[in-house]
Amino acid sequence: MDVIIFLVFALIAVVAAINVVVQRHPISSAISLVAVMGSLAVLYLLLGAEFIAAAQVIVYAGAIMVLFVFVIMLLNAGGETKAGRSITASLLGVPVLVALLALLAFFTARIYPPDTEVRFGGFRGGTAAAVGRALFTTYLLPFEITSILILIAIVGAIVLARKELE
Amino acid sequence: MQLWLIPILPLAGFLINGLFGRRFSKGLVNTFAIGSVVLAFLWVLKTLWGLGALPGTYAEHYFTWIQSGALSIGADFSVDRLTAVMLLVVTGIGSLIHVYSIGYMAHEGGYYRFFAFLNLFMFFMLTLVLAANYLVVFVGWEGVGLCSYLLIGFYFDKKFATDAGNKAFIVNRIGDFGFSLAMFLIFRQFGSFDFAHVFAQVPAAPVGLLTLIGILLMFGACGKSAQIPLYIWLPDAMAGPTPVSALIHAATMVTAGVYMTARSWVIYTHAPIAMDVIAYIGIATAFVAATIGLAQNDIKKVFAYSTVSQLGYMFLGVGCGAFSAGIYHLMTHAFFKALLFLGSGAVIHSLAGEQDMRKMGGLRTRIPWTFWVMLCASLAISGFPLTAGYWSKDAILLAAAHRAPWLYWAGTFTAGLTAFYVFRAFFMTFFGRYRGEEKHPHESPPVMLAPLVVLAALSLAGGYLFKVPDFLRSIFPAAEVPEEFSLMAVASAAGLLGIALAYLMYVARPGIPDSIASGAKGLYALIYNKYFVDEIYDAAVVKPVVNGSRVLLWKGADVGLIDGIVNGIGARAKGVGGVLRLVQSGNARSYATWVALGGVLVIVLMIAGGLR
Amino acid sequence: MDSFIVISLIKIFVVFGALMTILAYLQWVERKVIAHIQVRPGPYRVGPHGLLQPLADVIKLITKEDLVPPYVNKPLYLAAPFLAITTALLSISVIPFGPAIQVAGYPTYMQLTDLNFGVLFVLGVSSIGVYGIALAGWSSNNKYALLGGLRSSAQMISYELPLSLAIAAPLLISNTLSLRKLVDSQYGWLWNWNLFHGFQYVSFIVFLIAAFAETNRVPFDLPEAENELVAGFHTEYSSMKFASFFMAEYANMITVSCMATLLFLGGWVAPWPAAYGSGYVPVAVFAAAGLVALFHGLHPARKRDRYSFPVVGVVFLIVAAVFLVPLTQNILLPLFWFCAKTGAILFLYIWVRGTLPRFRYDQLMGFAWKFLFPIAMLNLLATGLVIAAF
Amino acid sequence: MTGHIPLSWFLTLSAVLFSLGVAGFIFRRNIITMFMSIELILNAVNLSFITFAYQRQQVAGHLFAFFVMVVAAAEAAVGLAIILTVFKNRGTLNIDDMDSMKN
Repeated sequence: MDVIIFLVFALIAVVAAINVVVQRHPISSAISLVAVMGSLAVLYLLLGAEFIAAAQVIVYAGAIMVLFVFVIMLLNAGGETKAGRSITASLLGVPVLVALLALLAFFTARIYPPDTEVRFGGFRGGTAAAVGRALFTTYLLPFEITSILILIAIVGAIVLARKELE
Repeated sequence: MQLWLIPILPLAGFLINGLFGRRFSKGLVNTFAIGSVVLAFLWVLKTLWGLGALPGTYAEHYFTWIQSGALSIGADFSVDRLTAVMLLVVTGIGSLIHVYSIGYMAHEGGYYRFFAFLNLFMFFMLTLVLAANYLVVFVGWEGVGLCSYLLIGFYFDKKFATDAGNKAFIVNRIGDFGFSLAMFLIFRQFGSFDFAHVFAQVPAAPVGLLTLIGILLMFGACGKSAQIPLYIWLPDAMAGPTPVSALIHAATMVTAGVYMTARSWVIYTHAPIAMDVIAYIGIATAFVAATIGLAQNDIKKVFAYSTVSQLGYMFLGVGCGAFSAGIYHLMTHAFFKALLFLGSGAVIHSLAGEQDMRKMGGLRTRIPWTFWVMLCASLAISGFPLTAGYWSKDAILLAAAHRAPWLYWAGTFTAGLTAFYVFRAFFMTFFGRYRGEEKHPHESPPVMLAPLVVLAALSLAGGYLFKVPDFLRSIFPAAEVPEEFSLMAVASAAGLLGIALAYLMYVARPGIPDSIASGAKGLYALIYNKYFVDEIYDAAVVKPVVNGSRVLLWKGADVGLIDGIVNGIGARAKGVGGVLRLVQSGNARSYATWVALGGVLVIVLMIAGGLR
Repeated sequence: MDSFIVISLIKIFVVFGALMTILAYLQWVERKVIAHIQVRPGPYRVGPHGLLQPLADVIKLITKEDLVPPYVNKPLYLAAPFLAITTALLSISVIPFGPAIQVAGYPTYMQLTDLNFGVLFVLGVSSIGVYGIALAGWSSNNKYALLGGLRSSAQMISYELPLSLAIAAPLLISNTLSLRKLVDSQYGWLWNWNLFHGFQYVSFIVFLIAAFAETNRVPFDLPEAENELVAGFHTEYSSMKFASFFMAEYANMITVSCMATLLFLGGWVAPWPAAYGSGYVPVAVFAAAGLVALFHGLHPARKRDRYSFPVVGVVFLIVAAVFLVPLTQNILLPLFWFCAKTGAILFLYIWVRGTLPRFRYDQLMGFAWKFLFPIAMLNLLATGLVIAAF
Repeated sequence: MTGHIPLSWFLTLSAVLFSLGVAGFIFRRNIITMFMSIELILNAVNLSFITFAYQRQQVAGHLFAFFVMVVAAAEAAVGLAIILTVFKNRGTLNIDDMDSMKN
């Protein structure tokens, strides 16, 4: 059952991720990315990270990606134009990517032998209570700093996006 | 006892006024500036009250400031009787001058800036006085120098003021060089900067080294306390506002050198040659400055040279082993010299900024309060019997007589000169016919007069009320000499003679000075031009340094060598960059590809280096 | 395990069927209530009192031509209504309607699934719901639709913040994310409900206002402001696709009302303990209704009332009797209270729609960011402080 | 019925998604799509974090993922504002047209 769930959602994630890359119009990419995020949320649940799964859906899919969709709709700029001038990217891109994937896979295979296994319910430390407790004790300082970061981001976004005052 | 509170209060005043004073009303600035200093004064009183008779040294350690190998320097404060005298003088006179400044600075720009700097000065001065080791003294020492520079150049839109500030700062640096060398030697010999630690080991130290340390310390003191050969900055420092002249350049900062030498008395008592040097420098300065003072026409310049001269007296006392007499004179001098400056400030204030005595005269009836307080101060500085100056000056002259008769006679002669030039200034200002342009000289406001009256009372009675030598007897070695009435009488007589002569020349027979000046033209010109010392320094020191810097350092080393190296590096970098520029296509996707390639390389290196 | 699947399937069918019926009849109720507010009869022709009107509507919508306009982005155009209705119905799956019960010897919950982070699930699913509207607006390739979609996505993002913050306050009090435990913490008397917990009525009001905006209802129905934007994001939709949006809106209303009930009004809990006779309230209500109907049947105003009213009265009395049977009582009593509370909030929705005018768009956004959000924030802060203090 | 999944599958999935993200970033020219590729990369990394959290049975990995999300949110806000401004000034979203640093 776990394996089936994993395979189904991993497949969705990979297909959707490919779709993100190959779709010509950004809105299709955005929707595919939402699909990736949704399936990842399921995988998070499988790994016992229920709070993160919920946050993934609410924050990533529900807020960040909505923002993307919103901007895409607002600009309504249409599909991608073919005006590529990057010789480096076209020459080096594919080999580099293949190498990257191969190396990462090699790494994973070397470090994590197949006997380490995941089953649903194998980790129960990912509840909202556990995450919250860690967040407000051990990681209080980073947490507070991120609040400042967010504030800065808000101010920055407003300054960037507002109309110039004469 | 929370000694730290004493300097911190003015610092708080400085921070508040310095940061927010621009938006404050003058009343608010006054509240913080004066309130902080008065509170510091009260805290000093409370502390001293709490410490009682203060037989020894009371020390407080706050934190270790510098810890490096064998070197361990704490932020330490300590109080003994010497410090107590200095604390009372600094905070007491400081409070009075702050109050006076309300009236004096009322119509000046940069009001909050003035008070902020004044508070900062108080902080550093109190740090200097409270310090329990040489390095903390040095912090205060440099800090008061900085504040002196800032306040001399307070009217920064006037070139002579900024020049005077620079001069004071640079000349002080020369003295600080000596002080620094002395500190290096102290650390090398004693392995510590703490007073208690150093002084305990002094008897075992070689005399030659102690002499060197003593002379170098004295060199530092020469800079700060305006002694020959570094006295030239002090007269120029009168470019600052008059309260600054009174507080920093008469009552407190310039006496820091005296305080420091007195504080280091253990070193000096073991280095008699250094003592002699101090005494000779002191008497020479006292005499030379007094003679220059004879011919000055600017009222503040007269008192500036008078300050130099009086500081010379203090060093004479210290050099003769009468440390307590030096401190005694330091205190009384703080009373009457502050009063002289503040009084002259009141005169200047009443004449709308006129400083030339030739344009004064006859002010006795127009500004009577100022007249009376100035009379008190003039009598005190002249050593008129029973005034403050009489006691302290006689204490010094007695010590000098004990040391060497010629020192006594030179000192007495200088005392006569002092009385003469001070009363010359006094008579030129208050007697005779009014020669000025300002139509309506007016009396100063009460807020200025009140501190004057307090200081006048202190100038008259302060010497008798506060018998500093008795108070300090437990600290300094018994260099007591029996009071010889004849010597005291002669010294007082010299003062009275000087006053009489001044009366004769400037009130009774006003023609005499001109005839003397024309009779002894060369001598007069020499004195009037301050022995051409500034010009000599300019030719001997400043010009060679400037020219050397220009030709050798700028054209030679800087342009040729350093710029050559820098430009060479730049040219190489440009060459390499020209090749690398091809990578910088300005295309974000290319950059991304390079980043990805870098990531791949990192992973390859990790694998090549072996996992884990 | 097998019985679990069977029971779950049964529950799914029951809940889905009931939900669909309620959706259809909510429509009818709304039209009726608004009609009565405006002093007119409302649907009256199809069936008695228009009771068969929903069925007629469904038939109409199914049989209409399903247009796909040219120049639309076809995949997204087709996906949008699907997404909207799916997310709307998905939330229901974690909403509990009653306590643990025994059905034919099998213990189960009156709930499809009990997630211990049910509140987060509902929030997450509802935040996905924005895509349905946004994509519908964009893919229609129509400027009115696009503007409607833009407006609604901006509105929904904006109001999601005060909504979440308002939810957080009762969660703090109940100290759980599970909807079931949330209700468990509110058992007992009326004042144990989160609504009456100190100043939590502030959260409740903020929640209701934000919920109105989230569901695009009056006075926040800017996305479909017909006098400016034709029909908003679903301008280009017809037939069942239109019906999907329509159903999604009503399903969202029901979800939000259920959430309000669970979070603030104690869910299926009666206002006072059963020991004090709260179990006889539905009996009394239904019996009273039945007696009134019977009375009117005995004194008919019209001819047909002589037969119809007694029938209705008898039905009500039977229902009242069913509430007295211990076996069914366990199931029906919680359901009664849950439906009563949810129904009250739904009625509020309709009432507001019949009463209030529409906001202007800048007022709408300003209201969310400059008023509602700070209030919710302060309320959460105060709640946290109070809880930390006691 | 309950088969176990090798841990490395999750990590491999993460690697694949990561590489796809990099590919999107390198090969796409639309600045918004590139931005979304970054989000994809971040998601891949988050999956790794969660997987490691499972392996080590510690909640710390979840917190890293949480912080990544927070940073991603901030980044999206600022990034999209920049994109809006760029589009307003240049009228294009093509990254290859944005090379004013070259000259």
